[in-house]
Amino acid sequence: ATLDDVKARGVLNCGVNTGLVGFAAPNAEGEWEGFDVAVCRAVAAAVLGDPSAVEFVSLTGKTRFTALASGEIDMLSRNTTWTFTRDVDLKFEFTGINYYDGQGFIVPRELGVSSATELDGASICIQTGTTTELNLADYFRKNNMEYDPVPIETNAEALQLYNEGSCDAYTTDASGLAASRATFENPGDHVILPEIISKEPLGPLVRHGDNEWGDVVRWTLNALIAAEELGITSANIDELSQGTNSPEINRILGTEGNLGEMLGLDPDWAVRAIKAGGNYGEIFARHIGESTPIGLARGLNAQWTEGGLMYAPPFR
Amino acid sequence: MASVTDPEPPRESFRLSMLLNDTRYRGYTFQFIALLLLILFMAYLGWNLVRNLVDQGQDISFEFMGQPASYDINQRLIPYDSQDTHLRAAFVGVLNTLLVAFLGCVTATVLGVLAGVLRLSKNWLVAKLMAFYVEIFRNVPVLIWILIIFFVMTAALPAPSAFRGDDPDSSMLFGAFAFTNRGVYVPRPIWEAGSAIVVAVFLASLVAVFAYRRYATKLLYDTGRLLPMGWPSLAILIVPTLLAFFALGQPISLEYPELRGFNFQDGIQVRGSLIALWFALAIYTGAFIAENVRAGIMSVSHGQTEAAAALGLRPRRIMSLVILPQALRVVIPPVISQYLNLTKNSSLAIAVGYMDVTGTLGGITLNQTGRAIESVMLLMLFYLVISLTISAVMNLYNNAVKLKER
Amino acid sequence: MSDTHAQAAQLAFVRTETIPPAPPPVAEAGIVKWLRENLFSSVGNTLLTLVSLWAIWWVLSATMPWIFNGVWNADSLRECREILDGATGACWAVIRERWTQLLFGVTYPADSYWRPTLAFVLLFVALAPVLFPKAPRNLLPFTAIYPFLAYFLVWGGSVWVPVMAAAGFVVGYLVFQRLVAQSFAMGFFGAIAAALVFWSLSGLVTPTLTAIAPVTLEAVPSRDMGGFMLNLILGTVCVSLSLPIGIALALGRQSDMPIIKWICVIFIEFIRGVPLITLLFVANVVLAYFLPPNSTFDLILRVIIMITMFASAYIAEVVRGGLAALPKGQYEAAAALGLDYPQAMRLIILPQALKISIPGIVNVAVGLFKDTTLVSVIAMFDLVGMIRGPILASTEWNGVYWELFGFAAALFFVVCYGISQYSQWLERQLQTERR
Amino acid sequence: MTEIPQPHPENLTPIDRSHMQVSDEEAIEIVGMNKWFGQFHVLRDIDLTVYRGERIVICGPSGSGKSTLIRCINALEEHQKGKIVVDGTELSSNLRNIDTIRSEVGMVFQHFNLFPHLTILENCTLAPIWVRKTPKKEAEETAMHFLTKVKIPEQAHKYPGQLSGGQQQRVAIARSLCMRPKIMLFDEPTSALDPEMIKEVLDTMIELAEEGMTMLVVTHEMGFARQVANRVIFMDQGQIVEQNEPEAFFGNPQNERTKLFLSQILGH
Amino acid sequence: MTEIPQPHPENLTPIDRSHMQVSDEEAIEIVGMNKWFGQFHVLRDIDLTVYRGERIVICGPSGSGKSTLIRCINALEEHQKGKIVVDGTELSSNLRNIDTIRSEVGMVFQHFNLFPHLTILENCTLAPIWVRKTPKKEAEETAMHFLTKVKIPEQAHKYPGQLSGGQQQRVAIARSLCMRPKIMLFDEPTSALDPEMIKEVLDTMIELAEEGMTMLVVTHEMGFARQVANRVIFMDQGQIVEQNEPEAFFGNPQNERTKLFLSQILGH
Ligand SMILES: Nc1ncnc2c1ncn2[C@@H]1O[C@H](COP(=O)(O)OP(=O)(O)OP(=O)(O)O)[C@@H](O)[C@H]1O
Ligand SMILES: Nc1ncnc2c1ncn2[C@@H]1O[C@H](COP(=O)(O)OP(=O)(O)OP(=O)(O)O)[C@@H](O)[C@H]1O
Ligand SMILES: [Mg+2]
Ligand SMILES: [Mg+2]
Repeated sequence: ATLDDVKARGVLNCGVNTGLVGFAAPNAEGEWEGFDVAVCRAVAAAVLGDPSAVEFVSLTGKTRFTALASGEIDMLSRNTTWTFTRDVDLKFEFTGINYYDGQGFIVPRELGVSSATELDGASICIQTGTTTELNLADYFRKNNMEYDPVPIETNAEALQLYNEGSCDAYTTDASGLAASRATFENPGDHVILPEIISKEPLGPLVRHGDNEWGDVVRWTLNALIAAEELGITSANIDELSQGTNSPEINRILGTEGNLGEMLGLDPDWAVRAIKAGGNYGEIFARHIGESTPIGLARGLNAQWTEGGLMYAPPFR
Repeated sequence: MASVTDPEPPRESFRLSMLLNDTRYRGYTFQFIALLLLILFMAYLGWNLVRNLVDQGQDISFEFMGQPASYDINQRLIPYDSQDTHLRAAFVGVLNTLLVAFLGCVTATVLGVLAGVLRLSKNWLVAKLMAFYVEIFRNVPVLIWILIIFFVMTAALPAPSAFRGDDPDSSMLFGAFAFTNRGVYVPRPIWEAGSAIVVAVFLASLVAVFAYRRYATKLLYDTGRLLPMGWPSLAILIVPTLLAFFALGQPISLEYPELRGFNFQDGIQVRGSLIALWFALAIYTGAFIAENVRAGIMSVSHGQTEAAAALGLRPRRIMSLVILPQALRVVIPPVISQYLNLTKNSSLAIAVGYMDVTGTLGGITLNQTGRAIESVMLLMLFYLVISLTISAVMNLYNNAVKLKER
Repeated sequence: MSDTHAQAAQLAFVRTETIPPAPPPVAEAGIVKWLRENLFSSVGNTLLTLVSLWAIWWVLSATMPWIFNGVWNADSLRECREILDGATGACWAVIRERWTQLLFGVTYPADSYWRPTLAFVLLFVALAPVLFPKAPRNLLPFTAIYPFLAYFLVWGGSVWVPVMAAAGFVVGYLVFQRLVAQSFAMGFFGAIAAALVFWSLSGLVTPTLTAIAPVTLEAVPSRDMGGFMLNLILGTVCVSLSLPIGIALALGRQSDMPIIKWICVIFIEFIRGVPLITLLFVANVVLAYFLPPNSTFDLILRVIIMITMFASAYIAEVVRGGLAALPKGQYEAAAALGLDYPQAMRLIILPQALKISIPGIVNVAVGLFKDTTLVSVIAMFDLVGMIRGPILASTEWNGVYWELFGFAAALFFVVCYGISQYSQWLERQLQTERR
Repeated sequence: MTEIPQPHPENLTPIDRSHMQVSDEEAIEIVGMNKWFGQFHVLRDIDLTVYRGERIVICGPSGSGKSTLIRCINALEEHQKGKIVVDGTELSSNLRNIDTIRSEVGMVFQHFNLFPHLTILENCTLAPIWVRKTPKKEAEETAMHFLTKVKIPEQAHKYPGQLSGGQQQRVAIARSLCMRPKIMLFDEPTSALDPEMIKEVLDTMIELAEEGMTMLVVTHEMGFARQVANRVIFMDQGQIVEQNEPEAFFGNPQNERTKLFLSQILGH
Repeated sequence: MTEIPQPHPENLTPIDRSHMQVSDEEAIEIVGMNKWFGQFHVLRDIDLTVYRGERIVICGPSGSGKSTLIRCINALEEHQKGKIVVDGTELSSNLRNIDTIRSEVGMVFQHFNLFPHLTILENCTLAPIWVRKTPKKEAEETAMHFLTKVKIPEQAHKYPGQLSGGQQQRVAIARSLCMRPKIMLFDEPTSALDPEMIKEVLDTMIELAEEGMTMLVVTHEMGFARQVANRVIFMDQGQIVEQNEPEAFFGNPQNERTKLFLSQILGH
């Protein structure tokens, strides 16, 4: 079983993007960081007790599924859209959603375009090997418009083309657009169009058929989300893990019940996961939130209590 | 000498111990062992494959090729839209591969021959310059060249928006060619009634040029009179076509590209990715071809030139009658394998988003369907067919021109 | 007849004193003559010269200010632009800042950079006796040790792993020496068996040895190799591994046993018929299906397998050329002296055939080394992958193309041009030797 | 044209025939041997018995199968019909027999075929060490002995490429001798040599003959044949057309083809 | 060693000297000619007059400048000092003069230099058609005539690679003759040939001599020299050291170097 393999190996092999600032990219010191990376670290902390016991495997759109299927990686946390065929036909198991995304467009302000419906005849840069290609084809087909797809391998190169005017618009997940705009010389010169042309629920995934391991990843993610809902933060977690009068917090933090044991982990698993990078909200804020250059609002990714879709199932 | 009716060499009866000791049967023993090992190895791989597929609940099937591809391809030589099948998408890619390979080979040949010949020039500067070109391009990976040329184009050429407005930053060359960082837009010919005749005349004059050249040679052979070749050929090629063109009221006109909406419309767009790939491959391969050409010319021994000179032939005739025919035999086989390399290198199209077969079948299709084994297998099959075809052609050529020996 | 004699007799002539050699008549000498002969010998030539001069000027005038006006101290492209303030100039700062990443990748531990560097320097020492006929012979043992040393330096871990690996080879060799007297096949397979047994046993003792004598360097997983170092590793490892395989394939292809011959031919032609990139796809997305379930070969290992297969097919063709170039008399003389096939191959044919093939092999190596950049397409961070991935994706350096690719091109040029110059030198050397 | 010019042996070193006795033991026996190259019948019904101590010269026009004949004797070519017995061992496709025969029979080629990557000494010790399993030291002593015999001990540490053709051919002879063969085959040993060097090689061969070595020599050096051979064989079209002792062979050839050949070869 | 062995011309086809008359018209006149390769003085003060109908054999040690001398005569090499007049035309760097001279002078090389991509017939007609502008039909007739003369008309449609060396050299002679030259130069025409083939080429050359062709032949075939030449020239170190008629030259060489050379060349 994967869980045993990981424990025996002492290192979690986690597949991530080859470089998408905010989500997964090595920094100048060569350490991986980002929103997707934090999920890997949380799982590593939960299972192995060490958030740095992760071997990051950078994967392209093409290689990610084979890497997972063949066992090269234990989990994939690489802004991968949860779709029917990936789940059913490719035999993977999505263990939750860590970011509700949707595909959008960015255009230079000077073009004077304010809606995606005005893009008839435009050249559109697109990172090849993702669902965005299919959504784009569907959207233009549905709206009876022409376009000129300019496929390109990496995000960085697509942005370069967009900046040089080789294409009129760039399309990718809205989160990516925001992240990219942050790197522009004059972010204000570019607008993200209001249309979101697809649903892109992104989440970590594991191989089909190994439910124990799937549960570990799923509930680690849920623990991060629930932690935010219940007010557990990296600042107060040490204090809370002494025991509180909220049964659910106690159950999560292992002072009550034996949830950890059920997962095949020790009682402290969630404490370590949350300590690794904070709760969901903290992770969001640190890597992609409004105070970062990426500057994403919570939007759909707010807790359900605040009108968003983040809704962790109960720990009981 | 020996009559064919001589008895066939007789055979000897077989004993088991001969399997190891007898020169005639040892071979069979080794081959049997080798075959056995190979079969075992293959079986091992196959068995792993089956187990892996079962473990992952997958199978091998090519059905996905019949399903809608649902992605768009920007350069299509045959009609295609996102509702067509993956098979058709793959085919669009195949044609794009062949297109860039063809363009690349032609350009590389021109560059290579030029550089190869000039490198042997007596002009020191030119020879050094060509040596510089050859060395620079041979010694840097082609992938880097593709990327450099691609980014040079996107960075150095203006975007179409620069052509907009009353006082644009850029303007079209002759009002007909637009060089943009999305590619080059050139006029498209429009064939009206009568254009077929012009084309026919042109083809006829092509034939006429060959006929004239044959006639000139024949005249030399018959009477010893040598007609000029160059100018008359050119005249025969151009003049009748021009006459027909104007006589029929200019039936072929050009549709100029024009900036409408986001892009230039009408005309033909030669995409930037195609140009980058095409030029990078051509310049890179051209450097290799230049070396082949140089080696070919140098392979003709000096004695041949001397013998021809001693017979009184002039340098130009020595070149065309003695050196070139011999050098070509040496040059053509390696040049053909350079063509093969170029075709294989065109699979790097993926680096600049040119939608060749590696980009469609081996790229988006593979990605969207997750059918890795099947896609990669088909992809390899395609390249294998291409290279086997090219080698077959090369063998035919080699056999055709092989110098007759004893 | 008589008149013939008479005339010839008239012409009879004997020279008694020799004429001493004289210096040639002084034609116009010096630079003027050289210029006239080499640059301006005819109208066409003069024209060509002028066009060339113009082309050179054009290229230099475009690039030189850019290169020499470059900015070396800045933290981002934006800063570069501010410093340049509209003037043309390169932003070399990116190279200065990402220098180590370009060379070693992002994840190689910074305090261990000296290890691959040392391994690289030692590579030359190890190669010298192979590549330069005049290099001191007593370096050869070092060449034999080098692979293990380099492994230890680059990958680190316990020194006992490479030591045991090397010891396995020594054991194999000793067994071979012992058994080869009886028959080559016996020696060969006996050696392999002995080495395998030794290795499996040593797997048990290595941890103990490490515990007793813990000579270790920080272990670096293959995945952390990157940058130009990755290109070099892939290039040298794959070429050296492909040599024996290529030789075996070449011998197989020359064999007169049809089945063996056809196995080799099909393998060689198949590999040569497909682009390397498809083989890399195989390494990347297909190979895992053909390995036992749950065996985790990491990507770099799979890539090494495929590139090695690729290189061995090409090397096989080169070696085949070398074998074919040997006169048949060498085979016959060996046979007539009573040497058997393995002896003849090992002692007579291969030493000569390989020597002839060295320039060809070097050319394959250069080609292969250039092709290692293709691994960037399957998301490995080699030099090109580093540039296209982390560096260009970073906020600071998004948009610095010329400098980075120019740097990569220069790096490759230096190495490849150096090697190809060497190979040409060697070819000349061999030519004079053959004479 | 019919009057046959005589070979001139006078330029060769005078020869001492005292050791050159022919015993009546058979060294080589060839019976009804036939060989084909594909459909081409190269050797037809060859019958030949060579006694120990014999010096046989084989001549004949180009393509007549001389080389093929002697190459069959040490199994460099396979024959398809008939029997070849060398020193009591019958040549079959059995590897063991082939090995035995090859270690009894030395061969010297037209183009020397020295191993250019080994020194002269290594050339000579290679086979003794690897085939005969002689210790290296001993092999080197033997090698020096034979190199001295062919008069080039001082070249032992040079490479073949540094020697003249004549010297190379003498090394080739020494190399063969190092295996201590009972029979020596020579395939046109002097025809690739410059005229100045032919003599030194022939002298070496003569010396060998004087010591009683059994020799089969394909050569066109008729002076040598006359002086050394005790039998001259003339081949044409794959057959032995005429054989006789040299006096008779040169003085009074019987066959028309022999006459024609002799007149051509002794010509210019 | 000082006694010089004699060349044996008897094996060559007996020769009819009736046509071989030397006129006193000058075919070639070389006066004070000098040539350098870079700093190396290859030819020193060469004075040589060749009369129409003369057959001159040039011999001398390797590197003595024989080839260079005859290559200067048809401007394959440029000389730097002195005068060469061929058939009344002085060799200068004037292209027209070079053309005139080359069409009067035929040359046969050591390595034949036939054009391997053309048939024998095409080899022979190439120059007549493109240089002399002879109609093809006529050129082919001439070619067949000369091919018949060198006794290989039946090979006309084969390629050079399919012929033996001797045949190739005869084709090379025929090819030169097709341009109907007045003077023929031969540069060691037989030294790349197997012994059996030398005779056929020499016979062809003898026939040519009998017809009165002016010939300059660099060769070491002393039998040929003796039989055909009316003058033998010995060169050494770029100088003409001795020249004489063959009887005298072989019978009584004057110069020490000539003697040494002759004893070596006529040796074994
Ligand atoms: N390997 C081979 N395959 C086919 N034919 C061959 C082979 N070797 C030789 N022959 C042919 O067999 C015939 C006899 O050849 P062989 O070499 O024995 O002649 P030879 O008498 O030694 O001639 P030479 O004096 O030229 O050496 C020739 O016609 C030759 O073409
Ligand atoms: N192209 C050249 N450049 C420089 N030196 C040359 C050239 N050709 C010949 N030589 C030198 O000139 C000298 C005379 O050469 P040449 O070929 O005329 O001699 P040869 O008498 O014909 O000798 P051989 O009998 O070997 O043909 C030799 O020392 C040779 O090395
Ligand atoms: Mg022979
Ligand atoms: Mg010469």
